[in-house]
This record gives sequence, C-alpha cells and structure tokens, in this order.
Amino acid sequence: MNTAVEICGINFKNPVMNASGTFGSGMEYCGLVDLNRLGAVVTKGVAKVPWEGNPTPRVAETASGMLNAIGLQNPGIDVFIERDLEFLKNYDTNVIVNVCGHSVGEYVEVVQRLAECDNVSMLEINVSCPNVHEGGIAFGTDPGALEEITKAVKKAAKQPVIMKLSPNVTSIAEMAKAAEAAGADALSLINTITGMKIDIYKRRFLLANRTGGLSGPAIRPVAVRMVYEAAHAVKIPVIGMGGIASAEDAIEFMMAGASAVAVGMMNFHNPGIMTEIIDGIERFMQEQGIDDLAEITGIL
Amino acid sequence: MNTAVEICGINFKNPVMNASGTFGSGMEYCGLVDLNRLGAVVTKGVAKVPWEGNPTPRVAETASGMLNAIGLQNPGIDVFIERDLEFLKNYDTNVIVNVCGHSVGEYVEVVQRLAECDNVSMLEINVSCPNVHEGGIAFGTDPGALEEITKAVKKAAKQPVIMKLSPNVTSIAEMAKAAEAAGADALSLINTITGMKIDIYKRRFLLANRTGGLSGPAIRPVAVRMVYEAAHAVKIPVIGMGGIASAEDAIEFMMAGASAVAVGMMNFHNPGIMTEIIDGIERFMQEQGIDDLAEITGIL
Amino acid sequence: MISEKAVVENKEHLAEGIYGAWLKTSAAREAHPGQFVMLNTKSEAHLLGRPISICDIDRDKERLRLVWRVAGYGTDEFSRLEEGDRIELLGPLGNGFDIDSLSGAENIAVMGGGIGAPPLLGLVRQLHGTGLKNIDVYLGYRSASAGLFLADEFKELAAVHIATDDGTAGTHGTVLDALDSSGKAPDIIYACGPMPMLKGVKQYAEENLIPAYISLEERMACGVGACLGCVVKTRFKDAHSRVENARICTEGPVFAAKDVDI
Amino acid sequence: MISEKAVVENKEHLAEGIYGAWLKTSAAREAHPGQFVMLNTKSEAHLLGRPISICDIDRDKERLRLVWRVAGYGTDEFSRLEEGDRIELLGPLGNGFDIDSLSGAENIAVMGGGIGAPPLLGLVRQLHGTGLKNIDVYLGYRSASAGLFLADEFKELAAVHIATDDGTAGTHGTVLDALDSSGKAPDIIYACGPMPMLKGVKQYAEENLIPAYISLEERMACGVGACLGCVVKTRFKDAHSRVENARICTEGPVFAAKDVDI
Repeated sequence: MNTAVEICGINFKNPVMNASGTFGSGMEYCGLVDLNRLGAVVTKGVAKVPWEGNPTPRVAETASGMLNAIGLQNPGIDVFIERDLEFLKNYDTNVIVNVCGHSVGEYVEVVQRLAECDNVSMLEINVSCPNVHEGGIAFGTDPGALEEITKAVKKAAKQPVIMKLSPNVTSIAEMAKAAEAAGADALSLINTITGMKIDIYKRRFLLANRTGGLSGPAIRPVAVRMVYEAAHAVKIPVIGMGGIASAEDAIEFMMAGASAVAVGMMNFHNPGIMTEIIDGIERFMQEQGIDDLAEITGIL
Repeated sequence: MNTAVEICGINFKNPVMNASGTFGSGMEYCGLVDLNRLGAVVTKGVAKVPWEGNPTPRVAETASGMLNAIGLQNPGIDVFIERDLEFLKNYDTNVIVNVCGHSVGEYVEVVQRLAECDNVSMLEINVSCPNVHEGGIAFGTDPGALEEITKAVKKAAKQPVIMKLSPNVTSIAEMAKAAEAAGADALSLINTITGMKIDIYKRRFLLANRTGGLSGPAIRPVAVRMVYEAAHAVKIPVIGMGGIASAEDAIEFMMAGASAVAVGMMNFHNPGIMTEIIDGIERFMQEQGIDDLAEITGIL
Repeated sequence: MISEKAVVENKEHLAEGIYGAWLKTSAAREAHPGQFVMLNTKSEAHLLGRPISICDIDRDKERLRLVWRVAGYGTDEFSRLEEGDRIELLGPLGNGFDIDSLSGAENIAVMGGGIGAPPLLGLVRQLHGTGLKNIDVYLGYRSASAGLFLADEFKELAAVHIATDDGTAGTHGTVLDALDSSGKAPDIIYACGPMPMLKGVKQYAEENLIPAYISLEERMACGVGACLGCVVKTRFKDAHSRVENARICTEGPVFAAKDVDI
Repeated sequence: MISEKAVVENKEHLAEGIYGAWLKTSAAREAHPGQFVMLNTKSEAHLLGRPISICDIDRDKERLRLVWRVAGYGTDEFSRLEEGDRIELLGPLGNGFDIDSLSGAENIAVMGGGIGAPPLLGLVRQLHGTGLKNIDVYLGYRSASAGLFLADEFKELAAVHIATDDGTAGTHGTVLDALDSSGKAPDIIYACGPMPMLKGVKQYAEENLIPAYISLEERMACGVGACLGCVVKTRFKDAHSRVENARICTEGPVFAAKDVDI
C-alpha cells in the first residue's frame, strides 16, 4: 500500500499538508506535530518586505467555521529565508512557500529570491487573499490579470508554480483554464469565501476589516464542487482544500479530483488532526483494498 | 413600537417571511404556523407548465447546512392559481409569488397570468436556481442576461418585481446594479451557493443532480456580506436571507441593509422558527429602545 | 401533526446496532401504524430532522415506541438517549398503512426486512385486534448472532417465519424465500425493508395478481411535504404534484406497489 | 505545551455568571501564573478553542484551576461541566507574569478588574511564596450583590482593597480609585482587567515612573502564535513579526505597559 503522491515530478510521502496561513512555518506547532509525517509544510504568505496586516479583531467564529482578516502580516522575505526556511531544513518534508504581493513586480521579486533557496519544493502564488485591498484578490477574480501574473511568476520561478485560486468568482473553471494556459504547473483551491459578521448590540462589524475570509467545514461542499469543476477543466494537478476535518473529507476531495489536500482551520481545533488524517487515509486504503491513491483520484 | 416595514409601497406587518421553496405555499405548515403572523408567504417557484424536477436523492445534510437539488418541481401556473392562491386568500398576509422558467418567454407568460390575480402582492423572479440547467442560473450570473429578463418581466408585470440574485458571482454589486438599472423594484438575496457532496464508500455523488444549492447557517456570513454589498450598491430595497436561525440573525441582515428577511432551511429544523423570530425582534426593539425598524436598517 | 419536545420514558438495546425507546408525546393521540416522526439531534451542525418510523403506539399513555438502526450521526446520538431526556419531535407524519384496503382478504402476509420490521409491529397488532387470524409475518435478518429483534413480539400476534442472510436462523435467504418455503399463498402483502426486497415484493404481487403495500424510505428535509425532497416516481400523475412524482413523506411512506416505479 | 483531554475534578459556582473548575491535566507540570489554556466546546458548530486564563496551579496533583465568566456559547457550555467530564485542552500557552522583573521592588500592587482577577491569584500566591510582604491587591467588581469572587482567597495571601462600580463594597469606583484611597505608592504594578482599566494603569505607571505589567485579551484562533489573529500594537518592532505587532497568545498575554499601544 502506497500513500505517496507525485505532483509536478515532486514526491510527497502522503497527500496531506496544511493550508497556508494556518500553520505559520511549522515552528509554533513542531512541539505538537511531527512535521516529518506531513506530505508538505505550506508556509504563511511572504512578501518582499514586512507587512503589518489588518487591525484587530482579525478573527471571528461562525457556524461550523470562522472568518479571518489577518491581512497577510508577514516578516518579509529576508527574515523568512534566514529564519523560517533554515528551521524547515531540519525536517524531511516538502516545503511549499506561499508568496504574496501588491503588484506583479513584488510577486516576481519574492519568487526570484526564492529561486536561490534549495529547500523550497514548490511555490504557491496567493492571488486570492480577500483581505488585502491593493492587489491580492484582484489577480484572483479576473482571468486576464491571473494570466498576466502567472506568466510573470513562471518566467522568474525556479520551482514549480501552484496558483491558489479564489472561490469568489462566477466560474472557477474559467479561472483554472486561464492559469493553466499561462503556464501554471498546478492549482490549489479554494481560498476563503468573503464573508461578514455584525455585532448587533455594539452595532459594528466583528472584524476591524469589515469583511473576512470564511473557512471551515461550513464551506466544504462549495470547495468540493469547485475542486471537481477545476480538476475537470484542466490537465494540471489540483490541491484541494476547504473545511477538511477528517480522512473521509480528504478522500472526498481526492475523489472529486484533488491530487493532494490541505487542512486549514481545523488545525486550530485539533493540532493533531493532520497526522490523524494521514492515519485515517491508510486505514481507508486498507479497508477498501486500495494500493495506490491514484486509483481513487478524480474517480468521479 | 412598530415592527411593520414598507417595501415598494406595500405594507408588511413585520419583516419576516419564508424563503421560496422551503414552505410550499404554506398549506403543509398551516397546522403548525399561524400564517397570519407572517410578514409574507413566499410561494415555491411556479412555471407555465408542471415541472418534474430532478431525480432523487434531492437533499443532503452538511455541516450547519444542507444541499438541495429539487429542480423546481412544481404543478404549473394553472393549478397554482386555482389551488395555492385560493388557499392563501384565507390568510391576512402578503403573498409573494416566486416565478421560474426556461426562457424569457416562459417567465413572461407566468407573470402575465399572475397579473390577473388580486391576492398577489409582489413577484419574485427566480433567476438564480443552481439546479435547473436550461435557463435559471444563466440569467443570474450574467449582467446582460439579467437586465434582459428584468426588463421583459417588468413590462408584463402588474405587481412590483423582486429579482432574486445568485451568490455564485464575482461581483454581487454589479448584478444588483444591473437589475436596478433594468427596472427591478426590489432585490432578494442570497439564493443558495452551488455545492457538492460525495459518498466515498459508494463512490458516487450524494445528490442525483451531482451539485446542489448550499443553504443554512453555514453560509450566513457570505449572505450578510452580499446583502451589505448589494444594499450599498443600489437604492431599491433588499430582502435578505441565508442561514437565518434567530432574531439576532434577522437583525444582523437588517443592519447590513436588508429591509426585510426570509427564513429558509431552518423552517425544516423548527417549524415555529419564523414566529419565534418575530417575537424575538419585538423583544430586541424593546430592550434596545427601537421604535421603528427603519432606525437600524442599513445602519452599518 | 405537532412539534414538541418528547420525553424518553425508556430505552432499549434490542440487537447489534438496533435501539428503541418509548417517547411520551401527544403525537401518540393521532398516530397510526406505518406513520413516522422526525427527531432532531442536539447538534447545531446537524440540523435536518431524522425520519424514524413508529413501531408501536400506546394512545392511553400517549406514548410512541420507536426502533431504529444506528446508521449515522443522528441515530448514533439517539442511541445514547437516556430516560428523562427531552428530544424535539415532529409528527405523526405520512399516511400509514391502509387497513380498509384489506377488503375481505383472508391470508395476510406481512414482510419486514432488517430495520423494515419495526413499523410492521404496530400494523400486526392492529390487524390482530380486528380478529383476523391468518396473519403470517416474514422477518428477514442479517444473522441470528446479530439478534432477531422484535421476532418474539411478533410471535405473540401472528405466525412468524424467519429468514437470515447467513442461514443461522430460519430460511437461508430473504423474506421472499421464507414465503416460498412456507408454502403459503397470501392474498395481500404489507412490506417494509430495503429496496431490493421491495422490488421483489412488487414483482411477486404482480405475478400473483395480489395487492401489495410497501413502505418507502428517502432522504428528507421537511418531512411535511413542503420541500419536495423525498419523492418517488409514480405510474400516474400525482394529484398534488401534477407530475409523476409523489411525496414519500406525505402521500407515503406507504404506497400500493403497483402505483410506484421502484 | 500539551494537547489532551483534561478531566474535570470539581466545579465551582463562584458568583453570578462566574464559574470555576480544577482540571486534571499534565499541562499543570509546566504552567506558570499568567498563562492560559484553550478549551474546546463539544459542538461541531463552535470549533475555535476558548482561551481561559489559569487561576491557580497544583503541580503535585497535576491540576489547573480555571475561573471564567459566562460570556458566550463556549463559556456557557463549560459552566455546565460536571466532575469526571473530559474536555479537550491545549496549553499552557503564553508567557505568564515575569517575576524576575521585580528586581528589588518592595511595594507591589496587583490589580484585577472583574474577570481579570483570577489569573492574579496564582501570581500573588507565587509572590507570597517568595517571602515578599508588601503586596497590596486591588480588586474591582460590579457590585457586592453579584459576589466578590476570590476576594477571600486573596486575603489569605495579601492585603486586599475592594472597589465596586456601585459602591456596595469598598471604594465606590475602579481599582485605581481604590489604589488612590489606599494612599499606597507602589513601585511596580501587575494588572489584568477590562481595557479602560488597563489604559488607566498604563497611564498611572507612566506618570509615576514605575513599571507595570498588564495581561491583555483578544479574539484568538490557534492560541499558539501561528495564525496571527491576536496581535497588539507595539512601540517597537517585534522580534518575531518584524513589524509593530506582537502576538498576545505568544509574546503575551502579559506585556510591559510601556511597550504596547492600547
């Protein structure tokens, strides 16, 4: 029995990784989670310079989910390379670096810096953060802008490029095709769905940013549908995410067409959840007599 | 203290109604719910001829929500007028008739038939059902198509026209403006968000239609955000819905800009919920010293 | 039909994964065999009511007996109910079994497969109460080791014929095999169970030109006929829907086998 | 830091809407006063852990005492916990109070407003244990009628000065009014409570040129420093974030008042 998957020629010991922004660079969780067990660690979005992010409150709980509007606070690429990437050299897992910026040029600069880093397996280009007003989401909701940034990033990138798509669009298939046409090596989806919550007694928004990104089991059916539509629209591999809370959920995404899966907000609820999901996938394969996950990937 | 609201010159004794498709024409619930207490009864979508709807299974439970793919099964306008509208003449509440069709012509024919009916307060044009392939959602995701059908329906309509918008779009504000520009008298949103669920053991979709519409508290933050964006983009009134499960939720939608609210899947969980919400809104107004709901509508 | 909090009066563990309870509820006043209720879980993440068929009715004490198999989150939560617990109930729902349809039938076959057996107990008690003598009950189970739940209670009211998938009790096979080996020739059938069994019953009834009434299941949302989630294809245009779909929760769950396409 | 199921050893109802419990957990081994834990609800619809400050620590018996006010779904569910119940716990989290910062201070003021008092009990017990004598504890409450929770326990360890919003006990006003009327001149302050009070403490400390350490609250998601949900504006670039934001769950919840913009 083999839980390994290959994406863009890179081998993952299993298809389970964290969703960017829910796990830092692994540092804060390494005492609770054996990073060596993960298919990959996906780092929090990093920009060319430090970003302050949004004012607080930045998070709010919703029914079977949460809203966040962190605003991609990050220490900048210099500190990230010397601290976070150095830390990750201690672990036997793939490193996928999530890249953010305010302009095509900023994305490209970060991608160029990462080209020198030998323990970066793949790049995930965050063109879908709903909480950053300059740039960010704009690239993620317009096919033309998405093609432009994908081409620019691909030209500068040494590692395979994953474009992370926004669900806040009329046609996810159209966006998936645009990214593929522009040379993306893989896709990841879904990012969060833009939402809002109001404190009716204080008569103000619960998030200082007014809107935030909805994640968690609440949005899983939307994520599964979009992964299915995207995976059937393109030939490049898709990494599926959105409310995964169990091995069964991970399998659901794979049957919908995902080659690998990412766990997001549920890491907050249960830091052990990714390793539990890896164990659960092995159990499912044994029970169902599945030798290789390729047998069920995109089976529907 | 006054819970009444006025929409398009029509008086509602309170801002609470059901979401179309979750309450039939009230017949099935009238033994459990006093229809006279409701601001309005919104009937299930009706077409020019009977529709068979989708194969079963048509519903599935999800985290804090549900998926449905009924496919607008309905008995057709003739039976609807002689049976459902006759039944509703026994009650002192507004009747809003939800209209569906496969083409502009079919919508218009139904609207013309309803022009003769004197106990129809308003029309709600369903251009956003994700479960009907011919037409339906198409009108709801393309601004041009939305303008076209809105104009055609307005020309034929005797009653004020509510356009029910789909959340499956990149910009809800753009769709709201298109409907307003074409002459819509009001908007209602959100319809359900397209989702999917897979039975990983049987390796098949849980819904025979593959995809279905996600509703319930899970999607409330998305609905509140879209109501906020739509209400701030247009001058016509907005009826808000999406996962309302309490009076607090109803107030949240009104503060976001809704002039009235509709309760959907939670009617299934608790048939008494609409009257409980009406009582809860009165309590909230008393506690907060609110004389008229206009004081808090769109306050944010 | 009422919506209220019912009170758990006693809990039964009848067999492997099979639980039962008597619920104190005024819904018992108007309940008939073959009807069902919707029960809510306590979880805000699991919001749809669970349809559970009524196994037995005690009108005097205003109690309903429910028997269910643990098949998911809801039925698992119900299996942990304790005496005195309160649970949100909506019911009674559906049409129930039509006794008038007997019209002089003398040899009655009642067929229950697996968790299809419970709703038939109330029916058999009612038939027995009318003084009918030739009632044969055919009950299908997975295995004797999993437990032949309710069999003894049926035996107090009628002749019981057991079938098991593994042959560990009664006829090795289905309830239809048990009917076959009993040599009986019923002139009416009431059945509830898995779809393959109901298809077999429908075919048997059509081949033998006898009426059969079958109780159907489908995923439901409202349970009262409003959402049109649970429909079955019908041979004729349904009076309510005006298409060839009938609502299992309202026109059913019991249908004349000849009227439905299954 | 440990993630495990803790066991409720006893439950306390301390005052109107104020509850406490001792939890058996190995997290107690490494816990310090001023740290907190995250507790999960049992609801699949309420998935974020609830940060609850540690009130007292029993290392020998591996127990943590938590005291909380019912402020929403989670704390309400916790208030219904019973002895023997198991609850998912993550902790200990945060930095806790820095005792070394005392550096020869002699007159110590410990100020707790409302539900800000509990985390200070463990601190005062620790200070008391070091033999320090001049510890004055200022506790602010809504009203004597609502209950002066923990006040008696503080009295066993230090001089306690009460303030109430309605004047029904002690000084009529805030803990700062109580400090004022006590005539004391502390040379260090440890404080926890509502933001207006902490702003007052910060201002008092700056005017009197003494150090003050304040424990902050913010909505949290992960509790371990990964999500960056709970930050406070800082006067200087934070070593971790490289911007003027520090994580309350990790660099805090206790900060030198002079270092944060509140």
